[in-house]
Amino acid sequence: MRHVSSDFADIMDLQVTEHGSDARIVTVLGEVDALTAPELAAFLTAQLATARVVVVDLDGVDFLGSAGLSVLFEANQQAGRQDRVLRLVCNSRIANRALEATELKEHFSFADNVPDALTDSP
Amino acid sequence: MRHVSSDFADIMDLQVTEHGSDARIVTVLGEVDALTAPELAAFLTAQLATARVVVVDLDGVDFLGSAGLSVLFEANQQAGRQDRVLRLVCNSRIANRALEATELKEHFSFADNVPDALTDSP
Amino acid sequence: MSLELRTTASALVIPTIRSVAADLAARADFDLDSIDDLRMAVDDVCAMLVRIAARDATLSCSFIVRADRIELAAEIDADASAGPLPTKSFGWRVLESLADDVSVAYLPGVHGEGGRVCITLAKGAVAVPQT
Amino acid sequence: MSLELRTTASALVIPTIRSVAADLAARADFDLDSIDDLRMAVDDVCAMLVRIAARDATLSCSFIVRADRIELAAEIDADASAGPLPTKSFGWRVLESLADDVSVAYLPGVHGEGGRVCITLAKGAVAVPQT
Ligand SMILES: Nc1ncnc2c1ncn2[C@@H]1O[C@H](COP(=O)(O)OP(=O)(O)O)[C@@H](O)[C@H]1O
Ligand SMILES: Nc1ncnc2c1ncn2[C@@H]1O[C@H](COP(=O)(O)OP(=O)(O)O)[C@@H](O)[C@H]1O
Repeated sequence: MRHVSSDFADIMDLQVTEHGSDARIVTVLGEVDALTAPELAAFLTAQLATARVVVVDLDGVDFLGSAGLSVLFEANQQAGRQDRVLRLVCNSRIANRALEATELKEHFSFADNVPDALTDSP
Repeated sequence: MRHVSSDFADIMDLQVTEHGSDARIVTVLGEVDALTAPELAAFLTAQLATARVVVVDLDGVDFLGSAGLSVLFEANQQAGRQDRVLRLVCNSRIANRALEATELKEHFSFADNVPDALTDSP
Repeated sequence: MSLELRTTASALVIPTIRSVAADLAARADFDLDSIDDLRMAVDDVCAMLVRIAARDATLSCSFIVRADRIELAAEIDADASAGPLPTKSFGWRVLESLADDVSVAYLPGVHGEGGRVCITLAKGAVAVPQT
Repeated sequence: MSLELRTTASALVIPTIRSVAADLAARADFDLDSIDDLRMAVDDVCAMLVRIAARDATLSCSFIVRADRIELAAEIDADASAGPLPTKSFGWRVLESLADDVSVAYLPGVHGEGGRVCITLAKGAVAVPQT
């Protein structure tokens, strides 16, 4: 687990789990804002470079601001360009509202939970 | 249940349950501060006027400031003077810390839970 | 009810500012979606202003809590190298989708040549259903 | 890191101010007891100042977040009828048991005859075990 923090900062945790040779589950915990979004961007880019399916589990997200939405949006576009699958699991009310209120939801593919996200692979 | 609130305010809920003819359980929920403490004071005074044993359940308290501590302290003194029993149930970390940090804890009598508070009656 | 927050212009204080916004909205009985939207909008505004801040600038956020809405005016002294705010950016679009009546004003600079940049917005207490 | 809050002097804003204090302390990695103590101390300070406030006064709370402690200076223009703060009261004793280095200063009034009253306190990030 990597823990992004400083002496005075909000906190985001990123965890990655491998599932077979070509799938990764990225679990995002905490607050995704201008401070922590760059770390998420670098992390997702790295996973998309090595895995065919990347599941991003947002269930533990407490804040998702425009910096974080932008990172997810770009990762999704990168996945499309590189013939990868990016799938969101998003039962966090806050993350859901962020995607809905900004009308970004339609751009993403979703699964109800992580097992579904992995078995649904096309 | 009485719900103390205004258009822009913090919120305290007070509930009272009768237990036999001479015991009352007062459940305090939410924030007890300068805004809401007077309501708690009036409530406790009224219960102590009619019941011999008053159990104050603080488990649902989210904030307990000096105004609230003062009300509890005075109610406890009133109980002593009038030969009543005031007993606190206090498993809320925040309420516990308030009583401990101010060294007021030793002035009160406590029970682990409401049933104990009622059966322990001297 | 009015509340002004003046802070060091740093991304490190934004979490606290957005918490204040959410706290005000919750206590003013905003619905959950509107609280979230305001929190995100305030985050976005502060991040945009901190990014263009002059050295040692102070970020000022003035909230006014009205019966059915909260208004924010956020201001900063901009760095001389900062251009106008990117109102076609991803972040600005997000802001416009979250808040009502978003606007930006450029005022003559009090300190330095970057001028003073002010973003104002309003947010109603009840979320409009998404179409 | 510094943060100043300027608000309408009303008991209605105190919940928001104490939330800011707790938020700052939590993000500065204070332990849970110290966060609680600071929240209570700030509540107490604000309540005492609001009680003596002149009509239409502004309550100002300046927080400074240091590596291992948070300092607060809270100020208000007092009403002409207000006497000195009751430093022997229950509330003041509570304050002294919760915070370190509590002090009060009376400054010449800028507006009105009540003068300006300032309470300062500090709170360390780690709670001292109760004896
Ligand atoms: N509310 C929104 N906020 C930000 N981007 C959005 C929003 N809704 C949709 N988008 C998407 O953002 C993408 C980027 O838009 P584009 O016009 O290509 O670039 P830019 O936003 O940088 O001008 C578009 O594909 C658009 O669908
Ligand atoms: N930290 C504290 N804050 C407030 N009151 C306390 C504290 N610790 C103990 N007390 C109790 O407050 C009670 C009131 O004190 P007293 O000297 O009679 O009145 P006053 O506080 O109004 O001067 C005392 O019984 C004392 O034990």
